[in-house]
Amino acid sequence: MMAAAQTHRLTSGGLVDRSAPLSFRFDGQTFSGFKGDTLASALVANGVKLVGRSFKYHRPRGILTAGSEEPNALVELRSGARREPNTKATTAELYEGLEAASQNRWPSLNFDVMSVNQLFAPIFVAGFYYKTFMWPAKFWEAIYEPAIRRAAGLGRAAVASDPDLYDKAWAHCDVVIAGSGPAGLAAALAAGRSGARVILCEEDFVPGGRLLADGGTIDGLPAAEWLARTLAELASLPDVRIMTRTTLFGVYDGGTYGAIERVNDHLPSPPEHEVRQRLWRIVAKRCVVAAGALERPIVFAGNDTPGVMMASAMRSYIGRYAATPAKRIALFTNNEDGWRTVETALGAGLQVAAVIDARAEISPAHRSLASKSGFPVLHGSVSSVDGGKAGVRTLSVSLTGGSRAEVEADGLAVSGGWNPTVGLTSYHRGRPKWRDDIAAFVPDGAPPGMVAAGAANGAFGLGACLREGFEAGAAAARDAGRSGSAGSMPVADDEAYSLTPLWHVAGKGKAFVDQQHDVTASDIELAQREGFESVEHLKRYTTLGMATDQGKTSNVAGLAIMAAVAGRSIPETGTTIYRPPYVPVAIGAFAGHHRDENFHATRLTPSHHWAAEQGAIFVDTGLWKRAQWYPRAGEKDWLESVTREVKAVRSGVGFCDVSTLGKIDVHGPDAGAFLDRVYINTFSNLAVGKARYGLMLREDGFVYDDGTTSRLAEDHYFLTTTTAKAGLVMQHLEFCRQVLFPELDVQLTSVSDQWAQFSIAGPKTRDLLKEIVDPAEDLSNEGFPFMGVREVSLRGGIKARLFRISFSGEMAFEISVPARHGEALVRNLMIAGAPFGVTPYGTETLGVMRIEKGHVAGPELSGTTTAADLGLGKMMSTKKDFIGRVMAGREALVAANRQVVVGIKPTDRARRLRSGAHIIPKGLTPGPDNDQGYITSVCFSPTLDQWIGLALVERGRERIGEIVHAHDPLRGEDYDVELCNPVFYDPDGGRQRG
Amino acid sequence: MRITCPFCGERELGEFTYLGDAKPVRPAADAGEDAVYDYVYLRDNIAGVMSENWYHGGGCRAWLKVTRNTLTHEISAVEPAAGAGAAKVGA
Amino acid sequence: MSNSAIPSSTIRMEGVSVAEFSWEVRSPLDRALVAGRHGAHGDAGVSLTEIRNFDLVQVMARRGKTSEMAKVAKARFGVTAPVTPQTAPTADATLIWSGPDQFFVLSKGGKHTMVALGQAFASCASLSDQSHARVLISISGAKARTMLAKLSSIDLHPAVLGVGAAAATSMDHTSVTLWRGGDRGEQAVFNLLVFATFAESLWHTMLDSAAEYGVTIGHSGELT
Amino acid sequence: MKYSIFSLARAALSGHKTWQRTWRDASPKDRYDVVIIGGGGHGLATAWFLASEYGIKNVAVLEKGWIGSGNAGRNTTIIRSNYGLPGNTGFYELSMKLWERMEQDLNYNAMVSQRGVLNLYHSDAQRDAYARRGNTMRINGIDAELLDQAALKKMLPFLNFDHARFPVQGGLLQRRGGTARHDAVVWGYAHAASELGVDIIQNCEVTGFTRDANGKVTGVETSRGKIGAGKVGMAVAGSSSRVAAMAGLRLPIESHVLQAFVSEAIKPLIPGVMTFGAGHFYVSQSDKGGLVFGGDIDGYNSYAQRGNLPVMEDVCEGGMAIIPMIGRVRLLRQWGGIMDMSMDGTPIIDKSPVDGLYLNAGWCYGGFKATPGSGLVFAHLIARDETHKEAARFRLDRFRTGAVIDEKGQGAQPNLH
Repeated sequence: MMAAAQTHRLTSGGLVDRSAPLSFRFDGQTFSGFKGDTLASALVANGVKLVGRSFKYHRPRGILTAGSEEPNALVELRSGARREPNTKATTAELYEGLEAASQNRWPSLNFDVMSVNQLFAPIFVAGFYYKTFMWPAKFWEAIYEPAIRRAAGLGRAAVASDPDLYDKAWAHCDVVIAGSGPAGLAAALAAGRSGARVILCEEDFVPGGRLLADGGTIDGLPAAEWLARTLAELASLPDVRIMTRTTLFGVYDGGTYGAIERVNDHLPSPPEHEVRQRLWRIVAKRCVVAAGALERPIVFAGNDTPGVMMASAMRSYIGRYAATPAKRIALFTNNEDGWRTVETALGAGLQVAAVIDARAEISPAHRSLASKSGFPVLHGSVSSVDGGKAGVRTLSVSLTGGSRAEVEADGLAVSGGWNPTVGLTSYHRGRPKWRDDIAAFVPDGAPPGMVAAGAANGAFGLGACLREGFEAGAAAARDAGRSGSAGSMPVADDEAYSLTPLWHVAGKGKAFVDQQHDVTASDIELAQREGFESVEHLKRYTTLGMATDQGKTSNVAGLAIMAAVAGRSIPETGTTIYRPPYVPVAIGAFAGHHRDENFHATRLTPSHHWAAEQGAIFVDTGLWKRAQWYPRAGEKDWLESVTREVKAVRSGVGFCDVSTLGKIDVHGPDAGAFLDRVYINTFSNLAVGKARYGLMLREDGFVYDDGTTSRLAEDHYFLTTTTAKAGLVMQHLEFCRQVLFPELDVQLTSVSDQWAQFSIAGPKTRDLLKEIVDPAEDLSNEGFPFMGVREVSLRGGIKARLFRISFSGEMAFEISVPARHGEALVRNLMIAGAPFGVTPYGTETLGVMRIEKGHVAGPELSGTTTAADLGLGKMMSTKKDFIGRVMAGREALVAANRQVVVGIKPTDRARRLRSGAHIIPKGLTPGPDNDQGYITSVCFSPTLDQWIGLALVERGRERIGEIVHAHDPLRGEDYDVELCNPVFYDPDGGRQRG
Repeated sequence: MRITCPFCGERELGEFTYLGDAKPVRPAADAGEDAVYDYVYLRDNIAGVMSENWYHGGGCRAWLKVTRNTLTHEISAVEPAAGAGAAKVGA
Repeated sequence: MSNSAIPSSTIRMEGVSVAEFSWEVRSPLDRALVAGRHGAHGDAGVSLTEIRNFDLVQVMARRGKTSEMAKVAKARFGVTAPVTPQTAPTADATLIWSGPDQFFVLSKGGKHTMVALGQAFASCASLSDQSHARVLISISGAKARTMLAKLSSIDLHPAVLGVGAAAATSMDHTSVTLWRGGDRGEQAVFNLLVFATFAESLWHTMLDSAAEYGVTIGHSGELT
Repeated sequence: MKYSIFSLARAALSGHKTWQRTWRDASPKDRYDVVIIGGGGHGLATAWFLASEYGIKNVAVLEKGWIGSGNAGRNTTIIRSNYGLPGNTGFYELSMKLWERMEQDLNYNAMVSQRGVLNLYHSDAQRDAYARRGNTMRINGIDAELLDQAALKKMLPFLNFDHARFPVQGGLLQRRGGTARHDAVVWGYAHAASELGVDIIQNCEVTGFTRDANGKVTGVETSRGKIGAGKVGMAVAGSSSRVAAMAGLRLPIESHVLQAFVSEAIKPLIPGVMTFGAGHFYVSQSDKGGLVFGGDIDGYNSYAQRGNLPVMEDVCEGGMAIIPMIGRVRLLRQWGGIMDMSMDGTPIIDKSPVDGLYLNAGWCYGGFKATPGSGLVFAHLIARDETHKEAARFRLDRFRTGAVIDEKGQGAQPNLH
C-alpha cells in the first residue's frame, strides 16, 4: 500500500533525515516518516490528530507532549509476542515497518462504543465505585467487577512468551549525569576534563535536550554547532561515556543508580545474539541530575481535545522534526517562555491566530511581534475549547475585565510554566521545596552525592543551565578525587522568564488535570469535600498521578487546585511521595538473562552426564539436578523402576551419587571443641578413623541439620550436611567460628565440589569393592568396622576415601574420589560390579530405603521439630554447652503431647499412602480439636510389599500399635493406619553392621 | 546498598547476607533460660544507627560488624567480626 | 577431545598390580565446551579458554600464625604471599589471595600438591585440596571487560583492577575468584576460578553474555 | 450518609455538591474510654468493632499522619486464609468470613474480590507440604483444592510449562481468596466508625504514655496534647518497637522493608492471585489493570520505606521464570513498607506487661488480610480483657514458653519468615 504524503511536513529544517524515508502503519493505515522521527512526530507530519482514547470516559485524545511525560498518545507497538501496550508514541523511535495500534477502544478509534461512558460521566465521578456495586454481594465478582476490569486497563499485553533477550550489566564511574541538555553536557565537559570517569545518560536517541528544538547561541556559536563540537570533545575523553536511549530511572543506596538502555527498540526486532534492552546498575560517587524541566498544562474545559499541545512540544515538532501540528495555532500562556512557540511557528510559516496571555503585562518585544505579524494578544484565559475527535476548532476566551472572545484555530499551544523534574532527587523521600519566583517545586533533600543542575534545579535560562551544569560537574569530579582542570565554562545569555501562576480556569465542561486517568478539576473539589484533603488521599481517591505518566504533567496542577479549594498554600499542601522508576521499565529487563531455564543456576553432580546417558530421570533438588531413578526398557512407570532398584540393592549391590551433600573440612587444634559446640552430641572424643552421626540445633532449640562427620586426623574433621542446607550450614559454622567462638583455633573450608561421593550399598558391597580397591586393603568387618573411615588405594592408581556408613540400612560404604575422577569411578563401578548385577539408583530409591529404615530427612527436619520429636533426644549431651541447648529445654519443646516421628502402615495392605494426610483418632469426626498430626513421608516398600510411611503424631511413640485414621479430604481419601516403630527394616541393624 | 568489606573493598549488597543486631551477646552456659530467651528473641529494633552482623558469603566469607543507620541505610563503619582475620592475633 | 591427561598431583602410580581401571579425569566442562567460533560473526571480541589439569591448594593460617605462614610461603615460593586481594606469581606457581589469612596456591607439574605443601605448612596453616573443586577459565579479547561487566559487580577498570589484582566475588550468584593475569599484547586477561558443580551453568551464561561480540572457545593445559 | 447507587444518582443532580466528609475530622477530647494508636486498617477496624460489637463508642483513633498512610496503603491487597498451623488457621478464616460481609457491614465498597489464591508447587516435597496445609484448611472448614498440572494448564495456560527451570507440577487453590481495595478498607472502616461516634484524629503523633503510681497506663502524650484513656491499644505495625519502647518494652520484633511493585494498566491478563513456588514472586491484577506484584523482604532491618535493586531484580526474575509473557509489560511504580517481622512469623495480640496497654503487632507481611479479624479480636481483648478464642495462641509469652507458631520453620530469624 502506498503511504500517504506527509502533509504536515516542512520542506526543510529539522533533524529528520529526508533521504531515509520509513514506512509505518497506524491502525492499519500506511504512512511514511523519516529516520529521526518518533512515532508521534511522524503522525504529526501526516496530520493525524486522534491517537487514543482515555481511560474512563473513552474521550478522544491526541498528542500532548513530545517526551516521556506523555499521558495521551499511547499505542500498542508491534504485534504478536512482541506487542507492547501503552507505548508512548512520543518516545517510540520510528523504524521501517513499524506497526502501532490505538488502544482502549472498540471497535475502532474513530467509533468507540465505550465513549458512551461519557453519558454516565455525572455518576462516574472520583471514587463513585466505593459508594455502589455493593448489592447484592454476590454480584461483585459475577457482574460488576468483570465489567469494570474489561473496561479498565489500557493496552493489551502480549499473550505469548517474550521472544527477545534482555541482559543486565554493571558500570562504575565517578560521576553519572542524567540528561544531555545544556546542563548535562556542561557537567560532562567539566567532569570529563577534570579526569573523572563520567557516564552521561540520555533517554532520547540523540543528545542535546532542549537545544535540539530550541536552539540558541553558546560561546558565540549556533547551538547545533556548539553541540557537535562538545560531543566531539567528550568523545575524545577516554573515560567519558555517553549512553543514548538510556534513562536513569532510580537511585538506590550507596550510590547505585538504575538505568534502562533501549538497545534495539529502534529496530523491528533485535539482531541475532543481541538484546532488546539492558538494565544498567551504575555505581557512581556523584550524580548530577540535569534532567531538565517539564512544561505544565493549564487546566480548562476541553483541554484534552486533540490539537491542544504543550507549547514546548509544539516547538519540538516544528523545530526538531519539521512537522506541523496545526496550520493556524493559538498560544495560551502565563509566562514568557510560551512565546517562543509563536516565534517558532511564525518561522515555519504557520499562522498564529492569537496569543492568550494570562499575565497583566507582556514584553514590548512580544507586543511588537504581534503587531508585526498581525495576530491579536488577548489578556485573559482560555475557558473552553470546542472541538472533537477531529481536533480543536474554536477557543472561548475569558478576557481580563469579564468580556469573552472566540478564537478560531486548529491547534492550541499551552504553557503553564515549567516544573523541574524532581523525581530522582526525591526518591529517598526528600521533599522538594516550593519556590515562589518560578511557582514550582525544586529539588531538596536529594540522596547523598546527588545534585540537580540547570532546569532540573529551577534555573531555566540557557546561560544558567550551562553555568550550573558546569559547576556541578566540576564539583562532582573534585569530590570524586579528580583534580584536573575543568577548563573554561561555556557561556550563553539567559532568556527572561516571568510568570503569573495559573492552574485552573473556571468554565463549563470537563477540565482535565490528569488526562490519562480522566481526573477533572471537579473530581479534586469532590475529594476535598469528602475529606480526602491530604495529597496522598487525593491521589488514592481520585487516582490522580497514578497513570503510566506518573503524573508528570498533572501532579503539581492537581495539588495546586486542591490547595485552592482547601484554602491552603501549595507548599502547605505538599507533594505526594515520588516513587521510582522515573519512566516505566519492562519487567523483562529487570529479569535479564535470568528467565525460563536460566532463572537460576544449575548444579551438576560428577556423574550427571553419565546418568543422562543411562536415561536417568532427573529431579530438581535446590539448584541440583539429581538422578531420581534410572528407568529400563519395558518398565511401565517410576514405581516399577524404583521397586527394581530397591530390590537390587537389598539383594545385591547398587550405588548412588551422594555428592550433593555439603562437605566441610574442619581443621585446627580446636576442631573437636568447636564441633562439640555446634552439635548436640560430642565429637571431641571421636577416634581418628571413625565417623559419627551428628545433629545440630538452631539457637532456639529446634533441629537445624544433620549429617555424618568423620575424624580424618587429630586436627582434621570432615563434616557433611544435608543437600538442602549445605550453604546455610557453612554460613552458620562461619558465624560460630568468627563471631561466637573466636577464641577457638579452627579453620573451615567447603570441599563440597572437591569430592565425588557415592554410596555403595547392599549385601554384595564388599564383593564389588574388592574388585576396585587395592587388594592389600582389608575390608573385612574387623579390618574396616561399621563407622570406620580410611583412605584407600584403588586399583589403577588413585586414592579414595572410604566411609563405612549406611543410610539404606544395608551393608554399605560411601566412597569419595577427587571430583574429576567421579565419572571414571561410576564407569569402573559398573565394570567391577557387573558380575554382581550392580544397579545405579536414584533419589527415589534412596528415599524408599531411608523410610524403610526409619531415618528422618527433609520432611521431618521441618524446622519445627525437636531432637526428641525425631527420636534423637538421647543424643543431647548433658555434659557440655551447645547451640540450642537452653531453648530446647523450654516447656513447649519438652511437652508430653508433642507430635513425634512414628511409623505408619495402612491396615489394608493394598492401600496407597500419601504425604500430607492428617492423623485423626479412630472413630472421631475430623476437626481442629482432634487433628493429631500428619503423614510426612511415604513410599511403597518393595521389601515389605506394601506402602509404609513416617508421620508426626501426638504422643506417637506411646501409641505404637494403635489404629488411627488418615484423613485426606483434599484428595478425597480416608483410611486407617497403624502406628508402628519407624524402623521397618532390620531394626537390630545387623545388616549394616555385618 | 554497598558495603566496604575491610578485606575486599566496596562490594555490592548481593554479595552479603544479613543476620541482625550485633549487640546481643550469647550468654554464658550457666546464664539460664531468661538470659537466652532475651538473646534469642528480644530486639531493640533500633530506628537509627545500629551495629549489625553481615556475612560476606559471596566474597571472602568474613563475618562483618556493620554500623548502619536503619532510617537512611547509610553505613558509617565496617569492621571484621572478632574471629575474621583472627590468625593475626598474637602474630 | 582429549581427556587422558593424568594430573600427577592426584594420581600416583605406586606400582600396584595391573592398572585394570582407567582413572581418566574429565573436566566438568567436558561436554559443554565446544571449541571453535560461536555467536556473532566477524572478529571475535571474546576468547574463553578453559585451563585444565592444575593443582589448587587453599592455605589458611591457624590462629596467631599469620606471620609464620608468611615466612614459610616466602621460603617456599620466594615471594610474599598476598595479604590483600592480589596475586603473587612465581616461576612455578601463582599465589592468589582468597580471603583474610588465606591464599590459594595454583600450580602445575606436581611440585606444589597438597601433600608437598602439607608438610611445609604443617606448623602454621590448615590446607585443603581444591584441585577438583574449581574450574579455571581464562577470558580475554577486546570485549572481555565489556562482557564481564554483565556478570561481575566489581569495577573492572584497568586503573582499579590492575594486572595482578584479585577478587573473591560472585558472578551470577555464584562465588568465584577472579584475577587479572599478565596482559596479552594490548589486551587484559582475566582468570576465573569457578566452583566445579556450577561451572557448566556459568559457562552457558558466559557464552550467552559473549555471543553478541563473537566468541572463540578452546581449552588448554597451560596456565596463563 | 448512606451510600448507594440511588444516593449517587441523587448527588449527581446537584453536581455532587451534597456529599459530606467520609469521616468526621475530629479534634482530641480530654479523655476516652479507649484510645487506639494507629489509624491504619487494624486500628480503625478495632475502633469500629469496639463501637459496633462491644458497645464502646467513646473511642479515639490517633494517627500521626493521615489514615491509611502506613502499611494499609502500601500492601499488595491479598486476602486469604490458607494457613496450616493451629492458631493461624482459625484466625485467618474468621478474618476471611468478615471480609465476605465487610461491604454490607460498612456500607462501603472495598472491592473484596474472591478471584482465588493459587500457590504453585514445583516438587513432590512442596506438593506434600501443600497437601498438609490444604488438609488443615479443610479440617477447619476452609475451602482448598489441590490441582495437578493438567488442571493448571487449563486454568492458567500462560504459565511457563515448556521452558521452566523448575517446572510447575500443580498448585494449592483457595477459591475464596482474592484481593480487596486496600485504601477503601481504611476509608470504609473510618466512615463506619465515625458514623458510630468514634473520633478519628489525624496528624496526632503519640510521643509518650502517661502512667499512674502503679505503672498503669492512663493515657497518651501526643503532638496535640495529653489525651486520657481507660485503655490504650497499639496497632502501629512498622513502628511497634518504637511505640512499645515509650512504655519501656522490648518486643520480639524487627522492622524490615518489603517492596511491592505495580505495572502499567493493561487489559485483563491474570485472573486471580498466584504465587510462584520456586522463587520469590506473587502477582495479581488490580481492577484498574495494573499487575500488582512482589516477592521477598529485602532482608535487613530498615525503617526507610524503600528497598534496593537486588530484590527488585529477584522478583522480576521470578516473574519471567513463571510468566514470560509479561516481559514487555512495564513496571510503573516501586515502593516499600516497613514490616513488623516477628520472631516466628506470626502476630502478637495480647495484653502487654504494662497494665492498660494492649498489643497488636508482629504482622510480618501478612497484616492486610487480617484487617477485619484483627479488629474484632483486638476489640474483644480490649473490651473484655480476655483473649478472643481465635487469637488464643497469639500470646506474647509464646516465645518464652516455646509455643511458637512457625509456618516456615525458620526459627528466630525474622528476615527468613
